Amino acid sequence: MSTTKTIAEATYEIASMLEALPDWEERFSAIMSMGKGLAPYPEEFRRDDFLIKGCQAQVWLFPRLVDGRIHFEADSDALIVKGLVAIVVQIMQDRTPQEILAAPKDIPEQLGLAQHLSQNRASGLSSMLKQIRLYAVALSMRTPS
Amino acid sequence: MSTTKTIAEATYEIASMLEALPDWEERFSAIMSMGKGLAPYPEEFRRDDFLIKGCQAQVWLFPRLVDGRIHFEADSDALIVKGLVAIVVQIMQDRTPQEILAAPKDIPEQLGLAQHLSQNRASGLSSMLKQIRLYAVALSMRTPS
Amino acid sequence: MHLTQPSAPLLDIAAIRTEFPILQRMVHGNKPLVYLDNAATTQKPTVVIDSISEFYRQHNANAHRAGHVLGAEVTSMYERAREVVAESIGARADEVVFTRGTTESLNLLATSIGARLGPRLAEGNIVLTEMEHHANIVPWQMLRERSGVEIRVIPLTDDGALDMGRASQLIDASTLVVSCVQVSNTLGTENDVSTLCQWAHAVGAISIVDAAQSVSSMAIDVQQIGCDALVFSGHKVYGPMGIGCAFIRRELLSDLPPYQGGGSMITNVSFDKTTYADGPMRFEAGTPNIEGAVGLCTALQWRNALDLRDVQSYKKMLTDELVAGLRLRSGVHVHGAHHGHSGIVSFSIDGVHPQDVGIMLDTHGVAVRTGHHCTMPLMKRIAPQGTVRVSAAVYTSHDEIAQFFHALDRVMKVLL
Amino acid sequence: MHLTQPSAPLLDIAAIRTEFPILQRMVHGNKPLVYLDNAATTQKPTVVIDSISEFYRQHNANAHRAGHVLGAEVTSMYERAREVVAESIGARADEVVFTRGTTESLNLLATSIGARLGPRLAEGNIVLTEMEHHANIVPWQMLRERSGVEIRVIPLTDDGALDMGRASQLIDASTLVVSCVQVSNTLGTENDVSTLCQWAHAVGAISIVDAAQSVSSMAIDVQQIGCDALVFSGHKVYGPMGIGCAFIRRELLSDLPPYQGGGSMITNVSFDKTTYADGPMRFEAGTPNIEGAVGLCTALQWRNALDLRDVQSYKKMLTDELVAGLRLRSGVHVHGAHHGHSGIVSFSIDGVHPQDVGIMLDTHGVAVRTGHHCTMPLMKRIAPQGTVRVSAAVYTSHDEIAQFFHALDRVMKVLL
Ligand SMILES: Cc1ncc(COP(=O)(O)O)c(C=O)c1O
Ligand SMILES: Cc1ncc(COP(=O)(O)O)c(C=O)c1O
Repeated sequence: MSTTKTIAEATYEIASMLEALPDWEERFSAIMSMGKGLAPYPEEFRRDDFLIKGCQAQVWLFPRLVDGRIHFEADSDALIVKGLVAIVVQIMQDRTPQEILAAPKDIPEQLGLAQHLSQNRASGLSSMLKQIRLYAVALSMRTPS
Repeated sequence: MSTTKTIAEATYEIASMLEALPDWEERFSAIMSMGKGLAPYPEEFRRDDFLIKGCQAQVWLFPRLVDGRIHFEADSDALIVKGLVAIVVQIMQDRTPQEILAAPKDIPEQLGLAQHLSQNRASGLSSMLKQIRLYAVALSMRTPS
Repeated sequence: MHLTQPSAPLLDIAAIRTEFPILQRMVHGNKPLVYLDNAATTQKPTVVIDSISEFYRQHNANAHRAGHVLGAEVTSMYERAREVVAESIGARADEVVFTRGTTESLNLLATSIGARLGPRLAEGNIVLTEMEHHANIVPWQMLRERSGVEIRVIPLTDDGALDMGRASQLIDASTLVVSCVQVSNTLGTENDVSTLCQWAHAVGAISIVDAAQSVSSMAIDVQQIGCDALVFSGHKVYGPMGIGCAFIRRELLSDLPPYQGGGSMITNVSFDKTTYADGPMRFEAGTPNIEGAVGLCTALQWRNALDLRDVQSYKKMLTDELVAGLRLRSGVHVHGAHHGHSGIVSFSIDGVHPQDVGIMLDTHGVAVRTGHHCTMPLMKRIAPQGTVRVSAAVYTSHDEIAQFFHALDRVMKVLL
Repeated sequence: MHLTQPSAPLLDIAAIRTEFPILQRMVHGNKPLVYLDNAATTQKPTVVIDSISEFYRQHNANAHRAGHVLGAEVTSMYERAREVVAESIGARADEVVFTRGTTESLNLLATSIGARLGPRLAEGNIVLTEMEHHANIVPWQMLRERSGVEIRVIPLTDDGALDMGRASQLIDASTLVVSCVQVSNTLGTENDVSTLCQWAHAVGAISIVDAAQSVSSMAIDVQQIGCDALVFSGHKVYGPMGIGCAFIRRELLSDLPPYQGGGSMITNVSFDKTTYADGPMRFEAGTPNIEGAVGLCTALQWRNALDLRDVQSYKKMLTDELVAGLRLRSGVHVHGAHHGHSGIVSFSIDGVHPQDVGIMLDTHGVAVRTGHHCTMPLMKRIAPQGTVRVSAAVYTSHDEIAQFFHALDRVMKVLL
């Protein structure tokens, strides 16, 4: 097992950081900064196959299996949405498919986002997590469990 | 003009007769007797063209222009419905198209039937009166007005 | 009668009745309403009525595309309704399409299946039964007009059951669709739809079940029935008008072309080329009736909270009481012999037109239906003038049945 | 702003607002709801909500075929609703078909007109506009797939109006149908539909008007417009979901084959041959949404009781306020220049994705819509990422517009 934070720890850390901010304006700024921190998305994967369905903005998510762990690249043409996908990626980055599949379903709630962004569905937070699980299922078939 | 009762008088007469009866059972008996009093319907006119649309039971109504007045023959395979068409025919019998067209629209109400037979529509009372008016319109084109 | 309720000890009918405000109504001045037209539409409990008001007072928005708080609430209410429908019939939520009602569901199926089958229609046949509602006849006839498909009809035996012997012959290698009513709205017969579905599958045909009359009292499990599609209306299961469902098994659903075009059912629209959404949304063009879905959801939850076995035994008791009482009266003929727990009983009286009976019962406050019950082919066979149909619901009381018979006796005295 | 209401002295907006219970709602904890998504669906006044409850508490039955007292009441309520719709748009009651909404109305028209035109389709064309809602595009594309009919598109000028010069060329001797939106749900543009209808008639084409967005504030007169058909949804005119209308001019209506098959739309059914009813009922298969019709009737009566000229001047004021306020802000672009009194304004902000704006406005309690608004072809032309759309209704207050701008400024500060 790796020495990095667990999914629960990573989630808690982001939730606490957001929680500590004084208002939603600050939180949105923080979310957008996280988006800006994403590694540049590889242009060769800016293809419709890697668009997440059910998001209004375009959200690309590309998974790659490295030593049994999934590494994600992500991008979006909307700033807050990009921040949201960055948060999700930060929580799920470089984990085994098994870890991802064992992750709790209420990450948006744990992050405090589901309660305050009624856009949970529309912003695609749940679609993003669903897509990550789908990739984990697909990629787990290629790794010993 | 004829010396027979006006439409209003004929309506009032039947309404009073029905009103005087002690209950709806007696009224239904009276309505059915009126149906039984109808002249036998000419078999050659027992055709779909003379069926009234919008009645659940079959109701035949055949008009004939005699000396500028419309004479109706009617029948039904349901007893109460036959009584209702008999009432309508008795009120409208042997009148000029103009008289019929000038008749009030609320004859079912004046008869006290609309209020008590929720079947006004379903029983075809209004369809019968509508058909009589349609015949009057059609036949008035053949008579000097 | 009131003392002999051993099989339904758990249903407190008097308490259930208080949940239906309309049952307090007086008609024709001072006569308590005796509503025995439940096969046409059921009444609504207060929770359903209130869920509609509450929806409009607190949440109303358009679903799916709206990102704001009302939109999110309403979208989850709508999708929750889909889940509740699915749970109620043993399906998956992504197999449930919301429609306006049974009629629209069957039109959707006939049109989309027809488009999918294309040229095979000209060589094939569709098997229906003699007791189908017009909603399960006319859409197929319209398809026949467009395609030349043959329509075959499973006849009835004299006691009002399906002639399963004939059915097994009619369903053959060129059968494309078998569509059958689960409980006849006219006779109350409960059909063995699961056997028909099995036969359909054996020849590779699509099987459809019209559950309009069964859903209010039967536990329905589409896996057990083994059908490819199953349809019903909200308004016949204590829910609002203007909403209904089509369960369409996943493989079939993903294979069918859309029915209506518009918003929500697309992924991309351009004047050159439009692509369609996957899943139930492909069949839900335009603003859905979210109010209706919410009301139906509440209605199904209300239904599901009852023990359906208790509902069935109680309705069986009512049905038996009706059949027995009618058979006691001379000149009265009960149609069919397989009412089960349907609550539906059709009868005729020698020499009496059913409409006369209906008109007169109504003046006593008793609401029944007379006529062809949208099953004209069946009527031509059993009663060309139509029948009088009495239909009870779970809130029908023994007392109301007694009032019906009392009124019927007075009516017969006048008519005979 | 509050002091300058000279043109709408008769509307007491504060009083009107008390009629809409949802306007009292708080969202996201303690923020008053500012509902500016009225083009998606309007909110419902208490009278409409109550008319629905009352319907189910007192009257509910199936219409037309029921002879009992509830059936008679409900049938007259349903037919009364038809008359009120007719009166509200200058039509005759027997020209009004009840549907589920605009989308279903347009599918009905495309399908039935398509069936009527038959082989002529392969040689002819259907003229639409670049600003149509998907509901007025996809049904015609589905018809094109079946028939090969050509679809022609009237383009927009750069300021968001129809290019009437091009329209006059596109409508030609082989045009079979011209179908056009009266008020664009995305741009708010009010189109000169009556000229288009005239041109259609000059070449013998059928003219259709999508009045989904206009009916809530414009006085509509189908005689004056001169259209053959006009469609709208109840839920966009303060009425319930799941109900809408198609006005179909008498001559056209009697000429069109049915759309869906089932109960009520027939005169006689046998497996060999079925005959169809005349009039609107031919297009109303199955149990109608009587609740919806009753609610829509109440909603139209509520609308008709307002002076529509006052409504228009008030909505014009709100629209102008929105447009002016948006134009004041740098980096903000208002789409289109012909909003009139629509209350609908779409805008984009340089370098900002509309969804980010929507997400953030929502946290302030402000409900707007972002995206393609079911007008993808238009979006591809004016704003490929979609727009932010603000849409006001008669109950929108100046105060809410101010709150919207206040929230927008805070959002822009964060985003830019
Ligand atoms: C102009 C226009 N046409 C058609 C529609 C479709 O209406 P509905 O979704 O109610 O069927 C809408 C609304 O969504 C609209 O704004
Ligand atoms: C067996 C059956 N099928 C279909 C229908 C049609 O249902 P709806 O009118 O709700 O579309 C009914 C009821 O009228 C029915 O009883």
